[in-house]
Amino acid sequence: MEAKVEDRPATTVEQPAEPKEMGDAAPSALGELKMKATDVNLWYGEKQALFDVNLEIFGQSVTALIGPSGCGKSTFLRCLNRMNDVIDICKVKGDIRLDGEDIYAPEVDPVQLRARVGMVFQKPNPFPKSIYENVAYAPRLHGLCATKAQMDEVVETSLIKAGLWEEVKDRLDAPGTGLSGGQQQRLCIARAISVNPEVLLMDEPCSALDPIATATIETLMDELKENLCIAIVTHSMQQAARVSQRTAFFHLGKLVEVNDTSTIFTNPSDQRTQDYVTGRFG
Amino acid sequence: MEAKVEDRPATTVEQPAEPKEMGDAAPSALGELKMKATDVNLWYGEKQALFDVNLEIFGQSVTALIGPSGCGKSTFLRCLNRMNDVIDICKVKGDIRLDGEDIYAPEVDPVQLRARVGMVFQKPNPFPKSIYENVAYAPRLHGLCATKAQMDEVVETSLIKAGLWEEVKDRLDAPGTGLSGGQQQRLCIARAISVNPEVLLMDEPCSALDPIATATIETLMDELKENLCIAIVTHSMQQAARVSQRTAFFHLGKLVEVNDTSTIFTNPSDQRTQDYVTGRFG
Amino acid sequence: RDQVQIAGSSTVLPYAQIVAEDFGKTYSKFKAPVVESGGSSAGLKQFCKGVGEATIDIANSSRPIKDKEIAACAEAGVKNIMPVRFGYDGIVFATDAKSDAWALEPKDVYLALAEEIPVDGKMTANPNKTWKDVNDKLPDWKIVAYIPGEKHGTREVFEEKVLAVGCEAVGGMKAHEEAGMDEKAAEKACVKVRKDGGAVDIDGDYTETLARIQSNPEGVGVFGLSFYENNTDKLNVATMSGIAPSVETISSGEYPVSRPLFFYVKKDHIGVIPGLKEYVEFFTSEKMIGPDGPLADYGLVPLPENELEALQEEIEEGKVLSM
Amino acid sequence: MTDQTASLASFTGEEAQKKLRKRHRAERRFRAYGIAAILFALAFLCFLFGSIFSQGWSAFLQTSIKLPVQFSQEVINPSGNPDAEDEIFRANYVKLARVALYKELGVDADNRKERRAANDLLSRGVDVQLRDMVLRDPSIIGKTEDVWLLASDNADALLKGSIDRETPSDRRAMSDQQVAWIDQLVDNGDMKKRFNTGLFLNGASSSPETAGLGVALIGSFFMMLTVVLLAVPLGVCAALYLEEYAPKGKIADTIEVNINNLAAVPSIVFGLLGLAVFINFFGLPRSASLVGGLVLTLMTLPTIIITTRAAIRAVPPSIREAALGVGASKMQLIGHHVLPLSLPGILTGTIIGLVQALGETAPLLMIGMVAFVVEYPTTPLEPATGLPVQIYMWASSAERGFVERTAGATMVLLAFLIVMNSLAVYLRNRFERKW
Amino acid sequence: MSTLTILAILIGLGIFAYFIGRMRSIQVCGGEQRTLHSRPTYHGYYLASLTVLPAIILLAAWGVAERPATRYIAMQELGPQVLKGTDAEKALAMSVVDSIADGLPELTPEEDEVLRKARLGFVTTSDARDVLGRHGVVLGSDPGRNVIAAADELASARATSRIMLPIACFAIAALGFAWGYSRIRPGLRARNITESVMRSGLFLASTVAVLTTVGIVLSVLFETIHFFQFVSPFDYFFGTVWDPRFATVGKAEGQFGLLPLLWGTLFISAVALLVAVPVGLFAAIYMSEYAGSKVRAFAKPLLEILAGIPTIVYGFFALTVFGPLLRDLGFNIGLDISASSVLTAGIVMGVMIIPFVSSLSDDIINAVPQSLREGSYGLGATQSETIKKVILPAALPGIVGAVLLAASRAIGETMIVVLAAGIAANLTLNPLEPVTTITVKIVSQLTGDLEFNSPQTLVAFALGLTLFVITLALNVYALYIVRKYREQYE
Ligand SMILES: Nc1ncnc2c1ncn2[C@@H]1O[C@H](COP(=O)(O)OP(=O)(O)OP(=O)(O)O)[C@@H](O)[C@H]1O
Ligand SMILES: Nc1ncnc2c1ncn2[C@@H]1O[C@H](COP(=O)(O)OP(=O)(O)OP(=O)(O)O)[C@@H](O)[C@H]1O
Ligand SMILES: [Mg+2]
Ligand SMILES: [Mg+2]
Ligand SMILES: O=P([O-])([O-])[O-]
Repeated sequence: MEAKVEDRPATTVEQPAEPKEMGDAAPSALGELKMKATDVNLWYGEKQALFDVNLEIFGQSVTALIGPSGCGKSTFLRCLNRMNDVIDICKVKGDIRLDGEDIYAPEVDPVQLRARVGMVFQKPNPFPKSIYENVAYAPRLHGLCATKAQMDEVVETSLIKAGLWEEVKDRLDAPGTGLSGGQQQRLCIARAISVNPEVLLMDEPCSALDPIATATIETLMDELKENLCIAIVTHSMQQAARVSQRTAFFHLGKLVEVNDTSTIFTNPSDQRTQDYVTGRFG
Repeated sequence: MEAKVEDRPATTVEQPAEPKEMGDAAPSALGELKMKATDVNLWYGEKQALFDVNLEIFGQSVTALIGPSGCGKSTFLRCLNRMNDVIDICKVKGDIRLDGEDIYAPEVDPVQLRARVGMVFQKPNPFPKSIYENVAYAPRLHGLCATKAQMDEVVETSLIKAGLWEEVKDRLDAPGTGLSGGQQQRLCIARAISVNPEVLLMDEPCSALDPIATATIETLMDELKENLCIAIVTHSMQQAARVSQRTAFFHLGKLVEVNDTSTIFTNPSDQRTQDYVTGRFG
Repeated sequence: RDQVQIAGSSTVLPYAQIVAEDFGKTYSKFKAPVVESGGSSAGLKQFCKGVGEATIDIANSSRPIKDKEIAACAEAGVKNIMPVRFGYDGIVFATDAKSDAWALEPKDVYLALAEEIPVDGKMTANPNKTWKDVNDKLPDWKIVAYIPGEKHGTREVFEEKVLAVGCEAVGGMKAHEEAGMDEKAAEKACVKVRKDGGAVDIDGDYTETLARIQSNPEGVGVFGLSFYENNTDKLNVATMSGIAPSVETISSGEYPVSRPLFFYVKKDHIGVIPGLKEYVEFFTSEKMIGPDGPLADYGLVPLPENELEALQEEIEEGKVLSM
Repeated sequence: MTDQTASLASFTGEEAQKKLRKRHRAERRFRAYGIAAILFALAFLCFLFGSIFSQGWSAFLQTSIKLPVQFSQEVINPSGNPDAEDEIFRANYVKLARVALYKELGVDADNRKERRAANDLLSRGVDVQLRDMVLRDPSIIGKTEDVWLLASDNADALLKGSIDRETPSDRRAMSDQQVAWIDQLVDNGDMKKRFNTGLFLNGASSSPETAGLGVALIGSFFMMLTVVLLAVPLGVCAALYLEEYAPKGKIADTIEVNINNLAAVPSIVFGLLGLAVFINFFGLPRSASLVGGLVLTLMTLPTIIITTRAAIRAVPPSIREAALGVGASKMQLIGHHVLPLSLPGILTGTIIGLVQALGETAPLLMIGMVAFVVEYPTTPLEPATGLPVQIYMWASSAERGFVERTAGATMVLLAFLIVMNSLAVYLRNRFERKW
Repeated sequence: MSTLTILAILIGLGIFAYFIGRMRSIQVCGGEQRTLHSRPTYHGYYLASLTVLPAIILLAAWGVAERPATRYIAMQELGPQVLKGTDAEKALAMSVVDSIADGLPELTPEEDEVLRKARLGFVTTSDARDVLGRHGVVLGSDPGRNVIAAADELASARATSRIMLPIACFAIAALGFAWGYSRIRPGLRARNITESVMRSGLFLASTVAVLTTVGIVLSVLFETIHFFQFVSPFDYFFGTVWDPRFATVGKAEGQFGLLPLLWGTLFISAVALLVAVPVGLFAAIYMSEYAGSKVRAFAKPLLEILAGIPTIVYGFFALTVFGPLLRDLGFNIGLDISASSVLTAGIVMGVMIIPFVSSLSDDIINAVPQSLREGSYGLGATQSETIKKVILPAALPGIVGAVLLAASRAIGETMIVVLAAGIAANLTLNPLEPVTTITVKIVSQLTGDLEFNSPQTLVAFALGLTLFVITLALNVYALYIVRKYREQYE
């Protein structure tokens, strides 16, 4: 396992001949390999949005996806829990594995998959229900709690983990939509982690939030990554630098480069990455 | 005029006894005093959103409004061109002057005022019309162009100023909604400057944009400020630092501190400002 | 099914209603029949759908059944049809109650409403604008007559007994024939009504005609006698060739414009559908359609005594239409 | 800088002020148009309601005559056998009423003409009224009791003023003598207008004073029940399928156009369809409210589908994504979020559809529901009519008494409508949730 | 056992199966619910649907087949002369058999004996008739012996069927239950199965609308073809005179020109829309942009009442109040307006369809994002300029839809036209004159005194089909327009 740490290459898709020989091993700094996308191509109708994307996501770490607008970050993220199935015209080719199991295999049930790979969206989207019900929704769906006491516990733990407990513990019956933006986003995170997903996908979770709320959520990610694997899309270089261990740079539907975050920001191997992270792009 | 440059105080509303004796003079580094708000209080129904805000905005400069979410930045900005009139429950008290003239005076026509004080919103909101029509909308409203040739010129100048001309000059008839996010935002800026407003208010104009688009718009602001006076709301300290000459920090509906941007970021006089700009807030 | 089902003419409907209601009152054993209104043609169409419980038993009609309909009926298995001609409907001309009583002749009506009238032996488009133009004794009203629309059988009677007669009287018939038409074509041309707003077709009921006269008090309307009798205070009836319409003058044949009313019974249903036979007998009893019965009260022109007896006999025998 | 001043001038100059004033005038005009539009529509509504009410309110009153009726044994049950039901059923009850009336008015029983004139004061329905009393309580036979008997429609009309006393008596439906009698009865307090319960309870009748909406109300109730039970679930299910499942494309477009088009099909064509399918093909009985309900179901289905689809479409995609993102299945998404959130819209559509169905006559014509039905239906398979049908039939009746009843029945229908509308608005507000 | 009872029992069984399914699934996973593919509730639904659905399908099929089958069996007893007869004769004979069979189960043993004897010829059949009469079976004539035999057969066949049906249903339910029960295991995709069952249910619901269209087309198509055997399509589609006359006048003597009717339909609808669209749209704009929420909550449902008033009420209103009013008005300004005219009908109909435009447009205008309004205000536009130049264009596709629905309603309207515009088919450009519409003629040709299988009546079906095709074209075009705008603006 350790042997391969050093030669984990900066995967540059522009050099397709280059062998990606990582196997299932992961670098020691990160957790073990959790998800692996191989040659993912994706079309919206006629229009191709992703081109041969190859990316690994490791446990106990945060992977950041960055890139200019419309480059396919969200699209790729949504492939990872098959949220793209919902879009009629969307067609995916390629191989995406979770713990070595192909998630696009016919026998895989996307509903079950999404319980394992949770998602938090750019705009906070709590259900128009009470705070308690928002968090209890998923455990109830999946029948995780037999008793009310268990459920109470799950709700409390999730809210504590999401750093919201203190603020809402006295008004669990208040509507979730009545919270402030940052609180709502944390509520959505609580909702997502209530079923103990193995992977958490976050699509620009902080873009609607002020710095304070952003900081809370970044801290939260730091804590969460101990137990699960996080992939986050962000527009903010700073945020990517602060929270992630690995960063992938997308451009025009292609994965240009993926590497340790520090490497990407200090010493990227592709000129486009360099230009982008230093703001000289375009 | 120059005499007062040095003693322009860091207006801290917590010290209400302090005399604000600036008159109409502006510091030499900035342009002349353009807008002046005195003791502005604002209520949404029962709830007070602004408390005794006193703020000057100077020409040929960018003033940044920063502060945590919900502190009243947008609200204050909207006072400056009476966009708050649109909200039924909103009640404003205090005195806001544009070139020394009270904009809340009964004889002032908000319609005319808004032509002089333009606004750009957080989410790009082009009209569902062609690019050309989007820009020509306001000049046509105010009857500024008698001939088609004049109109063409106004549209072209505005688009050039907004840095969009090169990208769209071949498809002025294409719908404005078909542009990318950054382009849409620049289109909205072009639309706003098409009637040569004296003040341009921008409410988080870049929060929906990627860094490249953000950079374009920041450059644009830099150029625009030569001819007009800009007030911008932003969540990003970096952006405030990059583009503005003066920065005002709001907290809980109060204006805590306003000063040169460099002073605010390096040597604020209020502890809360200090905490906020260094991210230690809350 | 324990109720007799009846469908058809809206003209016959009020009479059938009265009979049905009284039938229900008189026979404790049977429920009152259900009487649908939908027009003679619709009723006969239902009638000729076939026999059996799912089809209607009686079709009311304000005209005799046509041969083609009999054939269609037979094809669907409805072979034994008992025709019942139970009375006459008088057709009257009336104006708003506030006007003076009119004395009309068929030729006045023809000259007022026909599309073309003979002027000096030549057919020309109707030049008459007011009733006074037509006949000096009539008031100086703009010609607007509300006549039954073409879906109504009454229209046919109106054409045949008023327009055609009037046409003949003023020599229109002759003028047409001289213009080179054969007899049939001339007859057709005679009964054509003007289309410039002088003659307004009414497809609805007489209530509509009444409403129109009330909203245009210079209008002349064509009504059923029964309707007029119920609204004597709102309408002023015109005499035709000097005869005032009434139950007596019509049944004696003096008043010329009337038409027979019918209902048709499926003989095969008699005995199968409870109450059917009793209903038919009840309807044709002296008590109902006799001169003192409720139908005559309502405005039905009853059959002369001998005809009524013949009818009752026919029903007793179960006489059916010959195919 | 130069164009800045230019623009300043262009905003503050005399010319500009003039332009501005013009724009503000346009603004005021525009606003006035809006108010005028609403006022126009409301004025029309008031006008309409006013003309209906002024005609219809009197239908809720009905003139009756109080007479001491002697329930004589010889007339009702001459055989003396209390079990002779048929005899009691067929007894000449009219005679009882008439005898009482003659006595009250002092009519010469030998004068046939006078007798007939007096008879005309009583409704043709008094026999049923008296018979029902006897059947309900046979012990009444042999006694004399004060009974409020229905007056004839002409007497009623005279009291309500719709027969003009000034009309010359040869043209008036009531002779001078009859008028005098009526005045006498009214003066004695034996004749007055009482609340017309019969309007709500009686079945169809050929005479206005005994005609009522009973059968129509039951028929309308059965039909609305059928529509609610069938059209609402079917419409909502169809809308769900089309919005949530049906693959977008040519087929979906075809179905959409098809449903929109069904909304434009004249209602009588639905009647033709109902006749062909439900009566001729499935052999359901004619004139049955079940068939009426089925036809109205088909007719309202497009409305419900169209509005429900719009409501479903309005459920924000973020909620869908949220639910799917935590592993809800499609059905769970629908059951837990889509349906509850679109409920107000679905309710609106349902009510619009029901209201339309409630007021429809033409399709019922084809399936035999525009009919004269005396007996109450007890099941939806028995012959019945509906409220609009009754209005339609009364509107085309010759008797004067039906004119006010037509308007009265319309008032009943409007009351229904308003109740249903308020219910809809109430439910809409209750279920409306902000997100 | 009646069908309803069986149904009730089946539903009870379904509920039972639901709980068993749930229990079983928990049992098979040993309490470890995470190992289950689907939640226990889904196993419950799964087992319940396996138990109930096949049985209900059987019940339905039985219900459809029972009557023809038993009748067929019974009919064999009727003897050759009936069997050789026409269908109508058979049907008639069978209706007698039916009613006797209805009465048979209620007879006492002695009465049964009478009937048996009658059948064998020992007593007269009129005795049998008396016996049956006592039980409310009214017969027109004395039943024939073979009729009694057939009725006997029918009654016994029915009795058998009554016994067999519940047995068969419950057997199928039990089979389904057992099979489903045996298949419950952790890996069973009960949720997917349940969802596809429900999905099929939804699909079936959505076919109803399509079937309705098919039904409508079929129910008018044959009569239309029949009509065109009398009248040439050319005369119908391009004829300028509508004058169908009576069948007695001669076969196809009448003239069946569609154009005057089509023109009348379009003319009246156009006037109605001229009233409804501006009024409705301005009302919608006022309610959504200017009025407070209270005014809106009050005005909107009030306007909606306009759409629910029966059209005959509008019709009489137009005829007795509005038409004369308009005529008097016209008289005062020197215009000669007929009491019934395009104008009267159009205006009254326009009022009726105002709510279609106002309520739907109000919703749509409300849905235009606030950001567009602010964008416009921010540039110094007045409210009305914003509405005219930004909001209405943005809401256009939706408004087109609302107008279309209103137009549909106007085209399909009958009673108002009959009473307010009359029934004269004129080809006129003058809105002060009467015209009539297609729907009016459909109704009047169907309900008249005319011969029913003559072109005069059949033309109603042709008109219905024509109108159907016209509105279809209109809808397709509208969809195209809406799509076009959507592509541009979204
Ligand atoms: N539902 C869709 N249908 C069609 N095209 C789509 C759809 N969603 C995204 N696209 C297109 O796919 C491309 C990638 O979009 P994606 O949303 O993944 O970009 P992104 O990197 O997330 O951008 P942003 O930073 O703006 O969120 C874009 O060109 C976009 O227009
Ligand atoms: N239309 C409104 N009605 C009622 N309250 C409002 C309205 N708009 C804003 N508020 C309240 O006024 C306060 C100030 O809001 P404002 O939008 O000015 O905050 P902000 O500083 O712009 O925040 P953000 O950074 O999230 O945009 C908040 O508490 C908000 O809830
Ligand atoms: Mg994205
Ligand atoms: Mg803000
Ligand atoms: O309804 P009618 O057939 O008598 O006109």
